[in-house]
Amino acid sequence: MTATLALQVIQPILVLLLAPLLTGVVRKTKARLQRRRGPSIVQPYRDIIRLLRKESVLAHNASWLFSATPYFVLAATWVAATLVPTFRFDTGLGPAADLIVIVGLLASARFALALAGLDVGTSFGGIGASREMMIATVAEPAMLMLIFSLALVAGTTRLSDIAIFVQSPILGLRISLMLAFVGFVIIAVAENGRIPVDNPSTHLELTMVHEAMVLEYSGRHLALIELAHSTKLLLYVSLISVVFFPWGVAPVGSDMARHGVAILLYIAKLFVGANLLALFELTIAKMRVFRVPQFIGVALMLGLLAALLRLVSRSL
Amino acid sequence: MLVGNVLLCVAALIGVSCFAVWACRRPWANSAIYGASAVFCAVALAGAIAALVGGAASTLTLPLGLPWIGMHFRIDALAAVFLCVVNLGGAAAGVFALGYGRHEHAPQRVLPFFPAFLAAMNLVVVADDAFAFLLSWEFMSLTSWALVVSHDRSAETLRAGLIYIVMASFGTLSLLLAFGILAGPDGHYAFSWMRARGPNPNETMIAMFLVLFGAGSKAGIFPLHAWLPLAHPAAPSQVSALMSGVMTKVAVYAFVRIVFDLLGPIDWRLGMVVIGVGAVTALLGVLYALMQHDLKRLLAYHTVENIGIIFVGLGLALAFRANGLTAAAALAVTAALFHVFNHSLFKSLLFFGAGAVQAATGERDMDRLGGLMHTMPRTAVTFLIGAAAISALPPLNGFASEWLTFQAAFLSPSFPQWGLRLLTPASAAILALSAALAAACFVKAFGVTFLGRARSEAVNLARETDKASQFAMFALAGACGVAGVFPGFFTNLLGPVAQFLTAARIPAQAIAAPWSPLLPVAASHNSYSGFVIAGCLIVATAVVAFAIRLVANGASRRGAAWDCGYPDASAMTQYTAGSFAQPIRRVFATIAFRAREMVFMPAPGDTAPAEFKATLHDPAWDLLYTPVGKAVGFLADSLNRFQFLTIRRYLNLVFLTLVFLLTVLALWP
Amino acid sequence: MSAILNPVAAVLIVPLAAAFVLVLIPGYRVAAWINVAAAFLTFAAALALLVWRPAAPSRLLLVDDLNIVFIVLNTLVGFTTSVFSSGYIAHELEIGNLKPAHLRFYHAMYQILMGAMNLALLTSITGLMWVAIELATLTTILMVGIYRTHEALEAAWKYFILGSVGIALALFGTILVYSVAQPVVGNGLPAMTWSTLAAHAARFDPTILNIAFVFLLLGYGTKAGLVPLHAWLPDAHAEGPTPISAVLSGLLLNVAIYAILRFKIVLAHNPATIAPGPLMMALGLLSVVFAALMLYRRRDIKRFFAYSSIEHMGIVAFAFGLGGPLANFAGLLHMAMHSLTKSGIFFAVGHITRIKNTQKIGAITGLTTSHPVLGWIFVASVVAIAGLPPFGVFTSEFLVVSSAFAHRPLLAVLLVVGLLVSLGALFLRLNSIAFGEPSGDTSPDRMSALPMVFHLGLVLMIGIFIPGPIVSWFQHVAGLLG
Amino acid sequence: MSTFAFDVSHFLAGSLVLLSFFLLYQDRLPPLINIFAAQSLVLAVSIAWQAQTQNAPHLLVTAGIALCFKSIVIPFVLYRLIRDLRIHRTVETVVGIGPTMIAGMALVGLSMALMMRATSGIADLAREDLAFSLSVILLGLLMMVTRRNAVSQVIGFMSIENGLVLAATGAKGMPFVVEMSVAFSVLIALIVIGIFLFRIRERFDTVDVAILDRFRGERP
Repeated sequence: MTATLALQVIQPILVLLLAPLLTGVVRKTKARLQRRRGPSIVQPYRDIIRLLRKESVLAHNASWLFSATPYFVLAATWVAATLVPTFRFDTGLGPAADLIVIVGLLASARFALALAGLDVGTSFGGIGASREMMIATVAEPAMLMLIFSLALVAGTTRLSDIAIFVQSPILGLRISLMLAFVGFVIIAVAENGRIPVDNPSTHLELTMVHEAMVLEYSGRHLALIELAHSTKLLLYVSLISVVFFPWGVAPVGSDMARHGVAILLYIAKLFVGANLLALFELTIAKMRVFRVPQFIGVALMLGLLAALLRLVSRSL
Repeated sequence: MLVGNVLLCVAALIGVSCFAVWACRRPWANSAIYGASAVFCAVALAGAIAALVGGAASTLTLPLGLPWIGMHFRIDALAAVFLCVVNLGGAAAGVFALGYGRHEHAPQRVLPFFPAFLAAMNLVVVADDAFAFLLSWEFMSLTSWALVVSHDRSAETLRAGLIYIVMASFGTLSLLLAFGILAGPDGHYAFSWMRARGPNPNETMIAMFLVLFGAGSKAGIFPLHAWLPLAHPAAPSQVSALMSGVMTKVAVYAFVRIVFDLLGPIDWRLGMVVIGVGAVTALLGVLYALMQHDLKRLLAYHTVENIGIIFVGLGLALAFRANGLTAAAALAVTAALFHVFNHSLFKSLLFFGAGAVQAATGERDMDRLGGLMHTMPRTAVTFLIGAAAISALPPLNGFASEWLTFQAAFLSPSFPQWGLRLLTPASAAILALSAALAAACFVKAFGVTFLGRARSEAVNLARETDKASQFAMFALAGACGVAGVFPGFFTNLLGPVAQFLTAARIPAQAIAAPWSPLLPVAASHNSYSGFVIAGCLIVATAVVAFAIRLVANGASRRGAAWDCGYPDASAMTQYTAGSFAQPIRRVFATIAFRAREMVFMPAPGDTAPAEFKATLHDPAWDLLYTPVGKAVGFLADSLNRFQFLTIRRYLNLVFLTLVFLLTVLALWP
Repeated sequence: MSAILNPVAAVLIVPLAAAFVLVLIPGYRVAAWINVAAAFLTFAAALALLVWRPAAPSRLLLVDDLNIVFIVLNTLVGFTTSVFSSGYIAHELEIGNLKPAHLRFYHAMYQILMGAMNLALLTSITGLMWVAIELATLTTILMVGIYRTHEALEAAWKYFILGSVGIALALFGTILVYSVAQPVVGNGLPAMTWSTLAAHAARFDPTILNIAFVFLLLGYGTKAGLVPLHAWLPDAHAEGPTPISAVLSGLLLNVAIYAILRFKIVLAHNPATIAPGPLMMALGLLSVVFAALMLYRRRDIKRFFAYSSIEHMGIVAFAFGLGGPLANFAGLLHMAMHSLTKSGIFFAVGHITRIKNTQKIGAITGLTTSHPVLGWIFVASVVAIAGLPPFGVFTSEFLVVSSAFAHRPLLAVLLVVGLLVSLGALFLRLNSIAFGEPSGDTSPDRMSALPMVFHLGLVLMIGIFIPGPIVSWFQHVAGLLG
Repeated sequence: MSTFAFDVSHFLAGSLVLLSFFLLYQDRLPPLINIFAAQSLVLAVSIAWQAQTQNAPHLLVTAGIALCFKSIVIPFVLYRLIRDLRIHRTVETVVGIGPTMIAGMALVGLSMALMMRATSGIADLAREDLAFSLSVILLGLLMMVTRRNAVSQVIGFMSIENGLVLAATGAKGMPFVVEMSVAFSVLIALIVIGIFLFRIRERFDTVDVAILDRFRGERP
């Protein structure tokens, strides 16, 4: 009982703790692939700690919404990340939420962040908020279509059930799942503001999306936002890994040793995911903002196609 | 006699209305009339809840109307649910107007009609024969028309009123024709008779389309929505809230009552039509809304979107029911009705907020607002909650009902028909798209209105709205929260309705333990617990805040905005409603509304300002209303010559008619 | 003496006696009072007929369920119009539109018109009815021209010529009916009496009966203002004194419809004839759609409502043409409701044109602001005539449309389109007249709203609650109409 | 009824139709009036014959009216009208005489076709009479709508009345015939007086030349 409780508590903390590391790994790999030395993989932790020590500068015009948003954004992202099974299927919160709820929580976070972008009343905040919402309008239906296709395969939208289903031997190689996988990757790239949709490391005015939104943040607020950002990336990587590569996740009722193995496997998966992401980002150039919908539209099409193919195959 | 109690409330409301004719100019009239309206609505609400919990249908026949049938009234579970929606909205609007109504310049044009409007909506829901139904239906249109034209000095308002009343009558006449079919040649107008009549596929199909036109024009399905964004904003805000939040729901009630209850079995293809219409309505509704910069018009268009969502749910229910999938049908209908309830809450709330803003600043144009968060903080909070709820964000109620709709859509593989299997995922995607667009739309609405810096002087002079209005807004915001956190409680209440409409109900949810999740389909494990999610969010926020307080530098300093180093930008450089929507306009509206942007740059050296112009074409107007209007105008012009003929030509008409008729007689076999 | 006490006779004698007295009385105030009193006495006599139906004093007269509906309605509206007219005409005198001699003539003519219409309704003889209707037409022609303006004379002339041709057609129809009945029932009056005609109609020659009906439909249809025979109606309404417009719309059109109905009953007894229903439905539908479209280009407020009368007569003709107990009931109800509402509207329009001193729709705005009582009464009346609840016109239109759709869906759809188009026009004009910035004279007006409120009240009552006796009575009549 | 009586009635009614055709054919006013007088005269004879065969002396009153009023007084008044108002002596027609005649033929054909379908229950004489009077009425209407000239339109109307009277007297024992014919004569008298009073020179439509250019009814 206490063990279960401990595992319940470990999961959210682990998620939060690993998130900056994942970002660090991505950055490091990218740098190495670009033949740079790059910052240490713990650099994100250092950044966050430094930001936390600094005072926060608020614009004259900023309202309470502006300072409250970082807390809410981190909380919402964190809860969403906790809902994704990482190293064990029984997350405790499983029955409370399915994949749609996770999407909804992320949408809440985005909603708050976009409002915060508009709060100070600068044109950059507006640019960021407006573009972010535009991208979301394409990404969300795409995500839902993908969820739909998963639900068609697995008969449920509950993540742990999907993962267990994928893990089970009755599943052969499903074309729908492959399409969904590609779609999920595209969504993950778009939602996390990675290249080619957005460049997380640029502050070039006209190309910013996410960074423009949070331009006015500083100090502890910025730290929270950075942490939330990393957590979101982690969330997507874990999501993809648990849905498409659920092997090694500890089943319900496993002992502590099995859980330890599962945690290590999970970290390994994150590591692989981070490397692949870095590789992907390097091989592609950033797009113009108005081409992004077409890019994400591919995910939507894949989702639809996956759903349709699934419908066809079931009827055969 | 529950129905008797409700009818007494209706009678009392009509009495208040008559009293208002006499009293409307007295200083105390505002409080008295609105207070009384709110009280009677609350009483009727209590009656409706009693009926919902009590279960048994209650009927009453009064010797009014057409004496040989009388006026039948009935409260069953379905009516009770909608009575709750109507009276909750009515009571809230009454309380809101206690304060807001004092801003009214011409109370004598509003006060007498407000209670009558409420009474009419109640009557529609309890009516149990075609005559009583249409009488109250059209009376509802009429009273709301009077409220729409209450600010009669503006030509735009009058135009809105005209279009509204014509469309309303179009709807009424469509319903009248539908009832003409259902009543049969002998005129059996009682609903009980219509229920008992045998099925007839052809008649059912025609009637279904007529009802879709009739109820749909009132609810605002595309392309019959054209009156809605004109009329809703034109009325005073408490009325806008009622029209958008409640009256459209009465239209949904009409659709459900006739199509689900009276028409009998319905072909699955018709369900497909409803799903398609709903999906198109949802998508176009929210796109329209995104293009607006008038706050109330934006909200009105947004009603169109939500009606689309509700109709998708109803269409799914029809399709499931036609295939005998009663459990799935129950889920879809529960989702749709739950969304009806939720939408009435947050749409009323948002219109109250818009009204408060309008009363405080005199502005409805978002491009002249901004920064109201500072001057009207409480209104801002409630509006924010409403905006989040309508954007379907967890853990609020909008998310709960959309989640249920998605769950219903996920059951589409059980359809035997190909068309439905393909259409349902597509419409689910459209629903997701419109939900995302809705979020964008409300980021825009809230952000441009309440956040940023003031764009006009009026904003700086604005003061927080009065206590009564605040109470109404906070109550509705609280209700949004409660319905989001405890959705199981509400779906349980909807159980009898689903049972009545689809002969099945979703599994009863355990509401004794608040954390137990909503589990609509036993077979799949899909579940959602608003309570747990809300709790997690609160705990997580608290943990984060506590941790930050513990470890971080808590100092804050106020400074100039950074803005990448541009100092002292004018408030005019902020993103406006139009610029916020620009990316979405480019992505979506280029196809839907043929949106075009043109930039006129002066030649180098020329000091003339550059000009930017965005044009939109409304497909409903371009393809439907304008041609119809032109056709009527053309015919009127052509026939108008008959006013100016000479006597000889008039005689000629008589002569030709005579000869024609005689020839017909001569050729008669 | 007993003849006077007999309400049947009273309904006829009182107006004619009053007309005789009114010719002799010079003072217009007294004349107006006598006019009201006579109209009231006639109405009282008609009401008495409801409860006590004595034997007709002559076999030329007849009281049955069908015509008593019309008589009560006729005398009622005649009475309220006389009340309205007493206030209205005095004003015309003040501003010099009319001279006292005109008024003498006017009041006498008013009573003759009432008497003639009552005779047309009460008589049991086809020929006498024709004479009575001709008399009523002639008096209204004279009254339409009473202002002696060019427009008024022209309207009267148009009315005269078209009315005369209509009357000629109706006469030929009457003669045809006689000559077809004469071989069966024998020479003389029986061949012109409703009851004998109906009783023996089955043995009449169907071909000639058909021709007769065509002539009667067109002849009396001219009086009823059915399109394309309507041309006199809008001008006559627009140029005559407003009380006469009210009487024309409210009563004379009904009398013409009554005449058509009587002959329709005769035809209904002969199965070999063509069904008269389709003809009436066609003309009715044409009237509805045509008048609805004509409403859009009207600039004169009285002509506007005259076209609305054409539309409603179209609905009535359509309903009676449709037949069946439900549609006939609806037709009767609609006719009654239209009479009450439309005359009420003309009362309001009379006040409006008097206050604003113009009949141009464009020049009248903001009435609810400048004259709230009159303005809102006007709004309510227009709402009622547009067929919106809770007024009685809604009830009758509800029945007409729903029963029409059950029998003839396509025609019902056409009818609905016509109704919708006309509603659009009504509200388009209502918007500009009743709302917006007030124009013209905004000084408060001394006027009696009582006749208008009375009419509206009746229409409202019928819309919500139709008293049982009226229903059973109407239902019986609807049954008679077959 | 004897064959002879029948033939006479038939002949007289037929001549009425023939005279109606003459009216249609005539394109000058004075002869038009003369022909109308002749038609009224024939009508009077026909009524008198009916009075004799039907044994209905009251019909003689109608015959007298037809004779005095329509074949003497009215033509006289119309002549004066033409002279006083200086009306053109030619009749303006809407369509040519030829087409009008063809239309008239068609109308007579129509009325015959209609009446001949009546087979039973009506006396032959009455049937023939009705067919002829229907023709006269239709021809009168045709004249009213194809003539632009007020006087010829009045004559058209009066020939309609002739047809009516023919029908009324042909129907055996019809009551109120006299009353109706008197009432109708009043109507005609009023029309003629109206033309005089309103000084209608050319057309029915305008009451006075002064308002020729006004918008009818819809005053802007």
